[in-house]
Amino acid sequence: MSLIDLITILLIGAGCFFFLAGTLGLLRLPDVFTRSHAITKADNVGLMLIMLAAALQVETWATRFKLGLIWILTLTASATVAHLIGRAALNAEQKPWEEST
Amino acid sequence: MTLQLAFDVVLIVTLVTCAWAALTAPDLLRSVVLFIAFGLLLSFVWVRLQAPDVALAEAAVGSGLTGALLLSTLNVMRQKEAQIAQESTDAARESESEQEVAVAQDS
Amino acid sequence: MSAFFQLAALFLLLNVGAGLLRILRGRTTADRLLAVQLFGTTGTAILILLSLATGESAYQTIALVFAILAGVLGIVFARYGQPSAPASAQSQELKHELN
Amino acid sequence: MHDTEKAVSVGRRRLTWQQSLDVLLRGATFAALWWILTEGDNAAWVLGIPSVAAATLISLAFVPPTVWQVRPFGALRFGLYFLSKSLLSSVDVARRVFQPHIPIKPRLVRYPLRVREVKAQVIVANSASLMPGTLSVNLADDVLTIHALDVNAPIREELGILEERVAGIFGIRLEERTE
Repeated sequence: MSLIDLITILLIGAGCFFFLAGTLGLLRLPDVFTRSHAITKADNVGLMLIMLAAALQVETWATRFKLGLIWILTLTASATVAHLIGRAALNAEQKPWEEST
Repeated sequence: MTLQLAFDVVLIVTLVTCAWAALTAPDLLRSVVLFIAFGLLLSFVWVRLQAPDVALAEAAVGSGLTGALLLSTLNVMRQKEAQIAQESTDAARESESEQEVAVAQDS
Repeated sequence: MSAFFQLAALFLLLNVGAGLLRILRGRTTADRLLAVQLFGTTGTAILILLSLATGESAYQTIALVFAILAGVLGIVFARYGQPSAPASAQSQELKHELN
Repeated sequence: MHDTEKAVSVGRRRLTWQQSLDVLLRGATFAALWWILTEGDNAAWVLGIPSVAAATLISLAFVPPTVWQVRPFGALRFGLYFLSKSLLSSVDVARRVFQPHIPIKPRLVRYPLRVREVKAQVIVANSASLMPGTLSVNLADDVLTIHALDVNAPIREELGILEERVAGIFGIRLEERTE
């Protein structure tokens, strides 16, 4: 196994770990706002790591740029969607969750 | 080989669950969301069947475009319903006031 | 290597399945929107992994479509996906609290 | 146009040299996009050149040529700051969700923005969503509403730095806050 393959495996492993963190956050956190935190942040970094791994594996520079383009699109899309979800929840009069102590 | 089989089995189970949930959802909005999710999963099926062009069409048209159209249709339907409800209450109020006028004239 | 990519794709598919659970259990529209966002990002990652596993570069184009769709669907949802509630007394109060 | 000496004529409109730079940049961006999407296929340029030209003209019809004020150094600085912070943010999320009792203390925070340009405000709002502990939920009247994951974290300080970095992209100078 070459060094590049090893780095690829590490990157994809880390990417999957962050995806798991995002999903776990989606299932465990108490309200829409906090879930949105988890999904937006963790999934984008997970995707970035997987993209980096893919960039190591593909042959041409055009494909690497394409992967970068996909990542940037997802990044902007999820930041925008997170903002819209937050605003929608606020307009629908959802009170953010607060710890009841 | 077994990994691919496992992927396919998980995919099919999720797909069928999603389809069933979309059909039995209590409100239409949830149905539409599940339909979009179903389209995305179906495009994975096309990928696994080695038909990337069909997968592309499924993702773009079957899931994205149809989903957006269904949502905007739902919105129009809701507005119409609200309008009809408004009109019927207006009509009820009008007839009530007419009756009151009639009662006033009688006495 | 191909087997490892397959394994990672399977893992992410299980994540999507868990997200589906959130759509099924979620009570508000915003919850469902979140699941759509999850599908967009995770779906893109799965397709990239599948393209690495099989060496088919056409799958990357589908990943690109997924990425664009996630944004478009999110915006359409935020626009149409809920009863249009104008800023009512309670939300005004909430905004007032922030001051 | 005031700058008639250096004006270039495109169609019936006269453009300053800065505006024609914008047109050139747009063309270059579309050409780069085409190159990426066709994966560097040289034969595809037969269709590519007319498509790039058409895309540039259509974009000019919708967004008139503007003067670019982006500072390359400032943009690079923002990019590095953003990347490191967004990596940290997911580590932060992972650290929280893997604990049996999730340590969060969420609260809404109002942050009055110092930058006035809408472009910069949108960038601040969107990148705040990808930074540790903050999620932008509303942007109106120069005030950004943030949902903070932990109200005890130094949110305002972080946002202040972010705002300065974003202002650095456009070479905007921010006044000190007078509070």
